[in-house]
Amino acid sequence: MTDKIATPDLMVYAMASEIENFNTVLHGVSSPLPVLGMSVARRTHAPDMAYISGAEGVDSEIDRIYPSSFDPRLNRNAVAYFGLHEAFDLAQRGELNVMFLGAAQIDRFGNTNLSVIGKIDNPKVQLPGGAASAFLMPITPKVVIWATRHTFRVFVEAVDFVTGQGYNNRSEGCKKNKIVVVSNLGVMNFENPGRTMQIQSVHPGHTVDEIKENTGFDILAAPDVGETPVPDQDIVDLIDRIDPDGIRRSEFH
Amino acid sequence: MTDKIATPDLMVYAMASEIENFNTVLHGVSSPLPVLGMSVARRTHAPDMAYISGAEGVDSEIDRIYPSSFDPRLNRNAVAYFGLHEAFDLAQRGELNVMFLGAAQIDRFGNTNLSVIGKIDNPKVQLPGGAASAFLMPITPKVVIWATRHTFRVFVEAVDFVTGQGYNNRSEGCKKNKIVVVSNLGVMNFENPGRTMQIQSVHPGHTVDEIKENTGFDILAAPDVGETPVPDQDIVDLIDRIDPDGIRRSEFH
Amino acid sequence: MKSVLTSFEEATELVDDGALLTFGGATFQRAPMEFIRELVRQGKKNLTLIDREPAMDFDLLIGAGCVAKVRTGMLAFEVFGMAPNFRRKSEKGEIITKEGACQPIIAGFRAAAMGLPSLPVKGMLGSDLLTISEVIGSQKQIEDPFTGEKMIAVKAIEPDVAVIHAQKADAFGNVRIEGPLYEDVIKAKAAKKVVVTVEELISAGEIRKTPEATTLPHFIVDAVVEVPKGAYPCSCFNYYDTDYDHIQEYLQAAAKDTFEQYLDKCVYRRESE
Amino acid sequence: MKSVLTSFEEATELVDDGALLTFGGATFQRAPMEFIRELVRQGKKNLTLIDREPAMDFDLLIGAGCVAKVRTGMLAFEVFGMAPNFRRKSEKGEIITKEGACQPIIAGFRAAAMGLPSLPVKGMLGSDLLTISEVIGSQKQIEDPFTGEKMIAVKAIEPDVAVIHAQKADAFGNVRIEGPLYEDVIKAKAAKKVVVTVEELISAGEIRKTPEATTLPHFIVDAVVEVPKGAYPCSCFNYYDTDYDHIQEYLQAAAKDTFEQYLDKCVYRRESE
Repeated sequence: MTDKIATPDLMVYAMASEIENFNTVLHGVSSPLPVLGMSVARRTHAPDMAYISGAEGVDSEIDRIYPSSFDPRLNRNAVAYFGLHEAFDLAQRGELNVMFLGAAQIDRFGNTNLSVIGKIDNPKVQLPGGAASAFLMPITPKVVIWATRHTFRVFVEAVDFVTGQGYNNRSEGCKKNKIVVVSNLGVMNFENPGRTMQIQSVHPGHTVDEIKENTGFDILAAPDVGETPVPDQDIVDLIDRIDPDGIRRSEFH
Repeated sequence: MTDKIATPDLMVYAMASEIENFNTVLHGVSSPLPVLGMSVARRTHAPDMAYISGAEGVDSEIDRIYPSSFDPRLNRNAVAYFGLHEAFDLAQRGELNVMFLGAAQIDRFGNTNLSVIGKIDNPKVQLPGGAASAFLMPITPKVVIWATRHTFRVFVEAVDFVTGQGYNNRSEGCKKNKIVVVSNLGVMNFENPGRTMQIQSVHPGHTVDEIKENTGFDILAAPDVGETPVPDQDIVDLIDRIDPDGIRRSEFH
Repeated sequence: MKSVLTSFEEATELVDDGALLTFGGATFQRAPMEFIRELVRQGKKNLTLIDREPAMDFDLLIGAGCVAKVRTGMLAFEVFGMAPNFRRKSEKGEIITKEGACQPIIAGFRAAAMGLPSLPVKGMLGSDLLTISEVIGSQKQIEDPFTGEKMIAVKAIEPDVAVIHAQKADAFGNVRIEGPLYEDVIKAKAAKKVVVTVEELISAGEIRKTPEATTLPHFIVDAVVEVPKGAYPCSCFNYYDTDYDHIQEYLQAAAKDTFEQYLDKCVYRRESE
Repeated sequence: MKSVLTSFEEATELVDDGALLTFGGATFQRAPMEFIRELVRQGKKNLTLIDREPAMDFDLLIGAGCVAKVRTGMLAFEVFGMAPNFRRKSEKGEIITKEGACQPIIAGFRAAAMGLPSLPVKGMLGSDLLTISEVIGSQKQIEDPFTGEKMIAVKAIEPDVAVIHAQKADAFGNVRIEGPLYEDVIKAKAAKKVVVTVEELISAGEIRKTPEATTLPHFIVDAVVEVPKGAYPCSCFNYYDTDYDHIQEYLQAAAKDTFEQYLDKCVYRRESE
């Protein structure tokens, strides 16, 4: 293990690693980690990816992030504008390869909740809403869910409300897709016959047991579970340069 | 009657007269007479009309016409571009007030044929096709059909093929709409209970009887049938200025 | 073309109590904030608000008591967290919250813009959002008539008024939005009435120099109002950036129960005693 | 981004015999004529052509024997009259003509561009074109699931290749179409492969100066070929006007039964003996 890398940076790197070269990738609202992950991927192993910003710029130079992921300064030196409705059309055509989505709750099948804690018609906590989750989860070949608080309150036995579809019985679409979960403790996938969440890698300094203790359901470890790859210093420096104010840490408070 | 006005100019003026101020009006392909009619209307009684060109310009300065009605020079000093698919959306919203359409055959109910003489699967004459006719005729509040050859071969008992819908039994839409036919002999409407073609006005130098003789069905004369209004000399001059090459006369050969 | 140049007061008269409204921009970018503040000052009531990803624009109207119903894909303050008034009033049952998803909301606007009663979309199957949308009547499962594929028909969304803040327009309503467009062109085409507030009025002659820069032609715009800084504290690309400090001030006011003071200071502009 | 800069020969290899093609532009404006002449030179066969309102582009391919089927809203030579090869071969039964109407053709492209199997349109009811389209299977009467309104579902049209002539592009496939766009952006999104011929290659740096001027982003473009005068004798806005004299020469050749000589001179560029 190298010097200790901060969790947000580890997560950014893990998210970047999910992008392959030539992928077409979109980020949405309130997405500092995806913006950083996409920026890292484009400057390292995926130089030819198509980067579609929620701010509508294509392949912009992301020299700095802002508290809003729609800030038009994210479009600096873009080659084109591409509206969200156009990106959604692309998704319907099956040509959007990767999407990053959030989750307030997630269950063992990858169903996410961003809508409500309690009942939809009598909310205990009114959550912000799922944005593109319900639309994109069944039709996007790879969905990366990020969760900055890996606790049994977030990784739950059953979500209060299915906003985004995991491998549930009602969504045929998801069965073809790959879902990856990047949390502050590790990286999870569903690459097993039952399509239930399993630990793919554990972030340095954490353990499989710690993840199990902080997960509200019986989570498996993949047979080849390992340690999450750590970014080189130049990647950490790159992340720091793009996010000098530490906006990426805001979700971790 | 003033000095003899050439038939194309009379037709242009009659077509211009069908436009009211504040109307949103579109012309299509191969449409020198509509382009001239719209230009005359905008420079005379309908200064606030919205002029949407088949060449995509909005409220362009039409200082000259060309053999193609899509020539981008028709967009000079436009205030905006507006694509045909956008104009069609407008039509579907009921916000396109007037459209000009052609006809190779037209019957007493206003059905037009631009598809085929003979049978569709064994054409005697393969016509160019109806363009927007079948789409726009049932949904546009006012459709102006122009026909430069008022003969019994064009004004027929029954069209060989219904490209554009008149007041036929299968098109509910048309029953609400106004259809006006401007020919080289007169102006026809369908403002009677049976919604059959009747003569609204006769161009100077022509007669009701002449129109009847050249019509392949029993055409009525409106109770208030009169003479087609004649443009002032300044309007004729305007038409000449915009069409110095006499492109408007090409359909009359 | 005829002038649609309008005073602020006349423009807000286009918004009736109980109207269905949508706004241009997204989250903290180019929302028509000054028009929204004017709606608050005029005490509009029972508005229904709909948009894909709004933020302070919706929350301010909700906090000021102007709103009965909200339908969004997501309503939050980006990295700053929850929308405080939305959350509070929704949890108390003081507003009706109908959560949508971004694509069905966009598709609903697109259907209306295209003059269609509905538009099919993919996705959605397996989400409880589809279930509640079917109960509400805004979405229905259908089968494609050619392929039999399961699709979701989304009912057209035709706002009574779309309010859009843009950079430039002429007096006739030819509007230039610069930078990201979001769904503003679609919303303008979908709405019954379109009000555009602009940073800057320019002449029709100027507009005619670059017709390709015109994003809304005059015949779909009902009112143009000159409102410099009309998006503040949201950004207006090429004019000013988002004032994230002001947005945090708003959130602190809402958190500390001093939202009325925020309204006095920043909306009503009453002297504080 | 990776370079998609392609030679003329490689680009035409994307077009297989029997392919479904559509072209950019409309009638005599910005049709990709030089690419079409190259298809003729390469002796492509059994093509199916589809477009709303083509002209010489389609007629030339038909006249050269490259075409099996045609589907258009209208195919003529504007004020010059009928499309001579289209008319002749259609009347002789040498090509199959499936007439559409402009809106269903546009809607079919839009459906494919949106990733939908079909898209509803209004109009069409009462036209024999609807009847024959229902027989062919390209249109179907449906009822809107919410309002019950009678609509026409139009089946998606996904061309194998869309060929578009544009003013400018960079080597990566970021394309600038200047002036009228027709349905070129929609067609590019609808097609499986997109070939863009351009008057002028510009650098990505130049493209980045005005991203709002980019009409097609690189990830939907498969090949860019530099072809100055690539639309001739059609116009290319900001570069050259339509050569109406050449078009009349074409028509005279077809009328006088000297079309082979026209092909020799203007397409194959063989010396005449």
